[in-house]
Amino acid sequence: MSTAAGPSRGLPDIRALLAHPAVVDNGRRFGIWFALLALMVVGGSLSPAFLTPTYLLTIVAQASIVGVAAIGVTMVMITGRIDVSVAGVITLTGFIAVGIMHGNDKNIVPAVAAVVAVGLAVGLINGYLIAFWGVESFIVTLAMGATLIGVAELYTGGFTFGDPAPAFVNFFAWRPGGIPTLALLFATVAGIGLLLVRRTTFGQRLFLIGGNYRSAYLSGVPIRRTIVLAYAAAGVCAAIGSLALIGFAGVPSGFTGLGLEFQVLAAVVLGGTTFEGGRGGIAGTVAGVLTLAVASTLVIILGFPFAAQQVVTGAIIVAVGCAYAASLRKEE
Amino acid sequence: MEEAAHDDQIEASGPPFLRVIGVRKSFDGVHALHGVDLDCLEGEVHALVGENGAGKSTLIHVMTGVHRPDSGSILIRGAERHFRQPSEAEQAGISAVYQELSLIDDLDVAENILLHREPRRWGPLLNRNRLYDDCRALLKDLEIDVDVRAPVRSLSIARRQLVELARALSRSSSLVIMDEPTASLTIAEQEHLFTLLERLRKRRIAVLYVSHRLEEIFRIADRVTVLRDGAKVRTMRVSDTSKAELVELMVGRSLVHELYPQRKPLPAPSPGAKPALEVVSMNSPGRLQDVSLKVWPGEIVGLAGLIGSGRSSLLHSIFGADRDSRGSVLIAGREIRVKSPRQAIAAGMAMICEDRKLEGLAINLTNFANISVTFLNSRLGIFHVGKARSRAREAASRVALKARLVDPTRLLSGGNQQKVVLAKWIATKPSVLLCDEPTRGIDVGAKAEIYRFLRGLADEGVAVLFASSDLPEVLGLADRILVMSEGCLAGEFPDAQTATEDQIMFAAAGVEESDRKSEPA
Amino acid sequence: GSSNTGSTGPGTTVDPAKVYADCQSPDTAKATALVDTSKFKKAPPWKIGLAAGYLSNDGWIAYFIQEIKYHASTNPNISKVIVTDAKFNASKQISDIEDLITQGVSAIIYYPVDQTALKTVIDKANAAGIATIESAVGFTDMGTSSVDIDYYTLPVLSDVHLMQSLKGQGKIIQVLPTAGTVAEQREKDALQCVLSHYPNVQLLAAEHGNFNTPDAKKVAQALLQRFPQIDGIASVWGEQDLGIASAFLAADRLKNVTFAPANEPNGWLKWLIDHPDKNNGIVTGPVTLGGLAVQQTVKILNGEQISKGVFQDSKYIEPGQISSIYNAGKSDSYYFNDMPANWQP
Amino acid sequence: MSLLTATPRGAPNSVVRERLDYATVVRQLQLYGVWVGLVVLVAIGLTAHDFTSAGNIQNLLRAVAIIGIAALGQTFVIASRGIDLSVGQLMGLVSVLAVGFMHGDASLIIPVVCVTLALGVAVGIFNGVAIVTTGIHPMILTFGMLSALKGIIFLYTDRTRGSVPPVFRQLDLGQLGPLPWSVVILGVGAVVCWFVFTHTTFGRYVIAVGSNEPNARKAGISVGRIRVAVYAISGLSGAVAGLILAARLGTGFPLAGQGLELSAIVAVVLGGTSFAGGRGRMLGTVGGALLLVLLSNILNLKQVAPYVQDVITGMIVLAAITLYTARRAR
Ligand SMILES: Nc1ncnc2c1ncn2[C@@H]1O[C@H](COP(=O)(O)OP(=O)(O)OP(=O)(O)O)[C@@H](O)[C@H]1O
Ligand SMILES: Nc1ncnc2c1ncn2[C@@H]1O[C@H](COP(=O)(O)OP(=O)(O)OP(=O)(O)O)[C@@H](O)[C@H]1O
Ligand SMILES: [Mg+2]
Ligand SMILES: [Mg+2]
Repeated sequence: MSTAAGPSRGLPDIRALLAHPAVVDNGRRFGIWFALLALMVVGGSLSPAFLTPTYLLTIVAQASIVGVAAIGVTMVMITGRIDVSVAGVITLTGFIAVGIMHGNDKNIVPAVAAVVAVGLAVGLINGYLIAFWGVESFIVTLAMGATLIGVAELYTGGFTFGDPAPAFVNFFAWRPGGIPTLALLFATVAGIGLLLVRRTTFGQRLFLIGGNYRSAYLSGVPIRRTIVLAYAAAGVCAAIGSLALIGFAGVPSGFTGLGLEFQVLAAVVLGGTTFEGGRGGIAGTVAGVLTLAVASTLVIILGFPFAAQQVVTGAIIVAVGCAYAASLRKEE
Repeated sequence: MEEAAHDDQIEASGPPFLRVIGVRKSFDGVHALHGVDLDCLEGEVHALVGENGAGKSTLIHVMTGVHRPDSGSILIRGAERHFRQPSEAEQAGISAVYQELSLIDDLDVAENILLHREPRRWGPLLNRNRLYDDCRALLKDLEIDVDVRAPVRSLSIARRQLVELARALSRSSSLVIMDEPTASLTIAEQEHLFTLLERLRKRRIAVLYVSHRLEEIFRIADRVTVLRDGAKVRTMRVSDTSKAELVELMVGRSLVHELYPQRKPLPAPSPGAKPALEVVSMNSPGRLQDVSLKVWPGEIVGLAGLIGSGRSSLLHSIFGADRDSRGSVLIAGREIRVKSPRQAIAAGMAMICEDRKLEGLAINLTNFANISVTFLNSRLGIFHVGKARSRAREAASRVALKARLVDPTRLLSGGNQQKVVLAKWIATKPSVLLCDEPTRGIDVGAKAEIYRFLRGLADEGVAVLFASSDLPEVLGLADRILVMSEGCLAGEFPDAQTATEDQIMFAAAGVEESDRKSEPA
Repeated sequence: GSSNTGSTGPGTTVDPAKVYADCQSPDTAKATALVDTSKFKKAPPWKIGLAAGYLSNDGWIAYFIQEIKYHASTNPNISKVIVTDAKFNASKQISDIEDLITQGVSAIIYYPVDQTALKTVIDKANAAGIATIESAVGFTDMGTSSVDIDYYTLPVLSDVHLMQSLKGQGKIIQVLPTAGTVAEQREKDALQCVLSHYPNVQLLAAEHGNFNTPDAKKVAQALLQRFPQIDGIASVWGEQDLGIASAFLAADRLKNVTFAPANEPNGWLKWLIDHPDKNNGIVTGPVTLGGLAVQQTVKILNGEQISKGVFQDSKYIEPGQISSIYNAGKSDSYYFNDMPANWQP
Repeated sequence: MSLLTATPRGAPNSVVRERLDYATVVRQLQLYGVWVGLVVLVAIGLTAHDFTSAGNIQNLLRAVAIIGIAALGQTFVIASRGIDLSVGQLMGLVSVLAVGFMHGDASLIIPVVCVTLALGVAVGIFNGVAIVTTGIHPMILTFGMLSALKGIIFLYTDRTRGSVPPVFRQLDLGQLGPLPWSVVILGVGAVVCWFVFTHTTFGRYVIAVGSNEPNARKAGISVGRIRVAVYAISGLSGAVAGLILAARLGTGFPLAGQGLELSAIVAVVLGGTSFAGGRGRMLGTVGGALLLVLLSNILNLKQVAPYVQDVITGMIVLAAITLYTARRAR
């Protein structure tokens, strides 16, 4: 025939190799891990102590707040929806937790139960509105977050009353075998998340819904129930994140959770879970969370000013997001 | 190839308006076109025929810049052109009515017809008065009766098709491409279209006309090109060929019935027997009117009709996927509540949807995920991957899926994708199988396999109700044929083997038996 | 004022008094100007507007507002306090104050999201005969009067104590409140001035702890990693110090570090009492400022002559004395105050 | 007689599908909800003392201008099925830079205005180009941009800095007849945007792209260019809003733009523009911004405690959005 094309100058082989589906696919799946590795290498070369297990675990513990919340949001985002009410949940449940604990070890169990219950309730409401009423998820969870913060203010009247119980604080200050309990908490929640997403019908359904809502519906997947459950999981994870925040700080967390929703979002997206849904997973999110945590530690270690930290975070999100999106587009 | 093209040319007055040479195009490893040649002469109606999935629409997309060919070239009046966008093809004088409607629902009729060519004032300002006046004049000239200010969202499929037609004809193009323009038109509307085509011919405009209805081609076309499996089979003058020859060229075998499995006469249902599926008085506002039907175990019933006649709506309603519909559904004589596909599945129904990518598959997931979707209902919620995998493997092997379970479905050919859909449904062991265009966009080999498979299921006692726009398929596969028109059942052919395409067409296009006599043959 | 007994270590060649004299708040002089308030004099009952720049930030603000409400309630001439919340949105605070003007309040107490941004609307209020009293975020000569903690003097006091404890030698880090706030700016300036007297003290880094515990802890963890030796912490907010302390504890480097005296959230007091070896005293930034603001407002509404600015003194409290303001029955976020029990949250 | 007027038998197909169903109700709500809301609020407002005073009305209008202008640009973006989260920080950056560059010097006004407007457009173009070329989801891209812009603001200044010349402050304080200049700008902007949206080909193309991108492409519309253009418009409107913010504050406050993007988006949605794209209501957007500001004003005048205000506002937005965007999930 005519014009069989193919410019054969330069590096056709490498390009062909890079465009190979397997390479693209794995690059996408593991790219964030490579980024994490690269950051650690940079960190290690700058500060030898950086790569010590103690310090790395400290970073994991730091990241656990965003991390735990991100696990739940990942499930929501696999279905092609979003949850930005995380900060509202963290703030409200934070007040509830210390309010109930009131510095008394006896109250830990009811406090934790109440916190989880509130997270669950918020998740169920979000999920109900989104799954049964078909409300646009971004805007509704945005409004939900704002309302929850209002409720938190109303509940407290602006005061934080109560304290975390000593045993609670001590538990999170504990490092059994050198591993901070917060890191263990993160690992546990991530592990459960991984199991839920990979090994349960619920997890499988998340992908089916995100992959093609219509076909999932027509194949008898209980769409609404699954979406409601995903939001419930996100609510519970956010509530646990709030406990982690109190554990980390050792004091009432007050309004320090504000703005966390976007950190969570950034971590999930860096981990390869797209807005369109049907892709990604918990492992990627864990990598995304750690990458952001290591990056933000690095910029402090490098002595960058606050402003540069912001710019770097933004640039990472833009760069990784664009690269990921471009690789998906090539596939089409 | 060159010679072939010369042979078929009617007049050799300069280069043809458009010539396509050796065009290839593949999607994710599916070769939609491999080396197609075609030319369109001024003042000529050139028909393009081929089975579902032969590559007709893909060829058109390449000609209009929607897709870029992998290789091959397009010549306009002898000069090679590379269209990167539809707008470039449009500037070169090519306009098209695409098979899938390409209107913008949120704009009104006039805005759609003149989209991107609006009359302007002082640069970018929309001249609304002229927009509506021009459109009104245009529609009047074309004798199409649609309100220019009506939002497209509110129009029926047939009206949208007419608007689409008006849009293509409003461009002063040298080549008008029409991809199955009559698929949703009534007989009267079709006739009208043919007079419009006559006008185009007189104005020495080239027309490329795609249709499944061979009679149409013999009425209006000068030449016809047959595509099969993405390759050109032959181009010839219409006057030099016959319907039988075209069919043979399209299907690629002389004996059509080889494609379709043998039908065994069904035993008459015993007095106490219950139909596998019974639908009583199904209604859906704006879509269905009082449809009742029965399908017996082991029977394959074909649903024929024009596009938009309500076949898909009916299947969706039966399957519980249309919340607005009212009516009863009985499975094996027991009335069931179907308010969602979930309930329908639980009652033993399965449904193969019309558009695989939109409704049937999550193409970015693996075959395993897509097949296992229907049996994810283990009690504890724990997903026994091993068990599920063996079940999926079993289903896949039953449909002879030629792909691994771990492959992303996106990488499969259309036929194999359809087998994935089949596999997920047979894994539920349904007693009633609903199929909407079960062989759309897949190659002949895979089609034959699917026909055999459906027949096999029927022989096992499954009741099959399938909708299809491919009349030979309906005639060849079904035991009994129901025809739909405008949301109602418009006819029944109890024995498919004795029905003819013409009879079905007339019933589908909404012409009463009495009118038919007066229609030109 | 404070009195430092003065150490006699080898590095301390500096007299704290000299540093205090040199690092004078830029605001004190201006604050003494007298203001004639006759045009703001009004017959009671008075309605007082309180335009908050933000409410939901930290415990201190909550107690400060409660103090205002309490002291207003004790004055029979004050009929009502109307609170608005700008939520860190400078533009909304302008609207809020406009709304208060519309409602014809007698005087407006406000703490700005951003001082300068409010200038016009404050002038407008004054022109309408409404007195405006800035409070809590730092002296300004804008408006009728300013009732403040001196955000310059407070860190100077704290920093000098730190330098003295370090005996004029060592490496320190500074943990600042939220970037862009007045307190942050003044703290930076104050430390710079103090450091100029202690050439042997090296400022390793300044990072933001945002007035809160978790952020300060994260920052401290990174700084611990970055610098093998940190001798002192310049942070004047107890809530930040709680996070810093917990990071140092976890890294097992608490013993080598000295904390600058910070302010008095109950949790920090408790921590200091629990860790007497780390107890370096505190410098107060009392929430009773709220009461002072109400007093000043009442003076203005009575048409009395006032001085432009009033400062609630920041006091240094010796390590041994801090138990006097610690309240064991209260939560960590409690601030020592002068309200009766039924006004305590 | 036309061949095509013969009414088909049975004819459910040719019935114009404008039944009074759920979707229609939602559409009506989207069209008129914001105005109904405004009427209700005004009625409540009238019971508040001094609500109708000239001073209060002007305050209201001034407060609307900034959000309203940013929301106008956002309307284009949302109608095209995108979103721009970066516009709040862009406003902050523009205001800080404008104030910093002018530094009280009136002769610099014109160059500074030009430069900052160009900056806004440039940021918008960057957003648009990145979205079009890589296919990244606009929410991610513009969120990254938000972080980056915030950082850039703080690189430039970490404290309140500079002042604007008095003439420039007239943008907020000065009046044309009874209307503050900023409101005049909002009004002109709204009319221009409305006009562009409904009376130019560009507006039609934005709808087409938001409604059905592949079909818009088939019709010959350069989808990429339209997308870049809507983000550029959003950038421009963000820059204009940023300049008014600078005039209103009179100083460069680094945190000034924080969160304003969300208010703008809420205003757009309240105004009836659909997140699903293909539909935009410029005047509704202005109504939405007015609604937000009016709500805050009335709650203030009614002396509702701030915490209660937050809950009420949140609930109203939640309810409105639920009603607006609810469709029958299937
Ligand atoms: N965008 C696409 N992505 C992947 N595959 C495609 C795409 N478009 C077409 N194909 C595949 O290319 C082949 C040819 O399809 P095409 O639509 O051109 O057939 P056709 O002849 O127009 O059929 P019909 O008569 O059903 O309209 C089919 O196998 C189809 O699945
Ligand atoms: N969700 C819907 N809302 C409104 N009208 C609809 C909807 N779905 C289908 N219709 C209309 O109902 C009519 C029947 O459409 P349907 O798709 O069932 O026909 P069909 O015969 O299956 O055609 P096709 O060959 O295109 O599948 C059409 O006019 C269509 O426009
Ligand atoms: Mg086709
Ligand atoms: Mg159909």
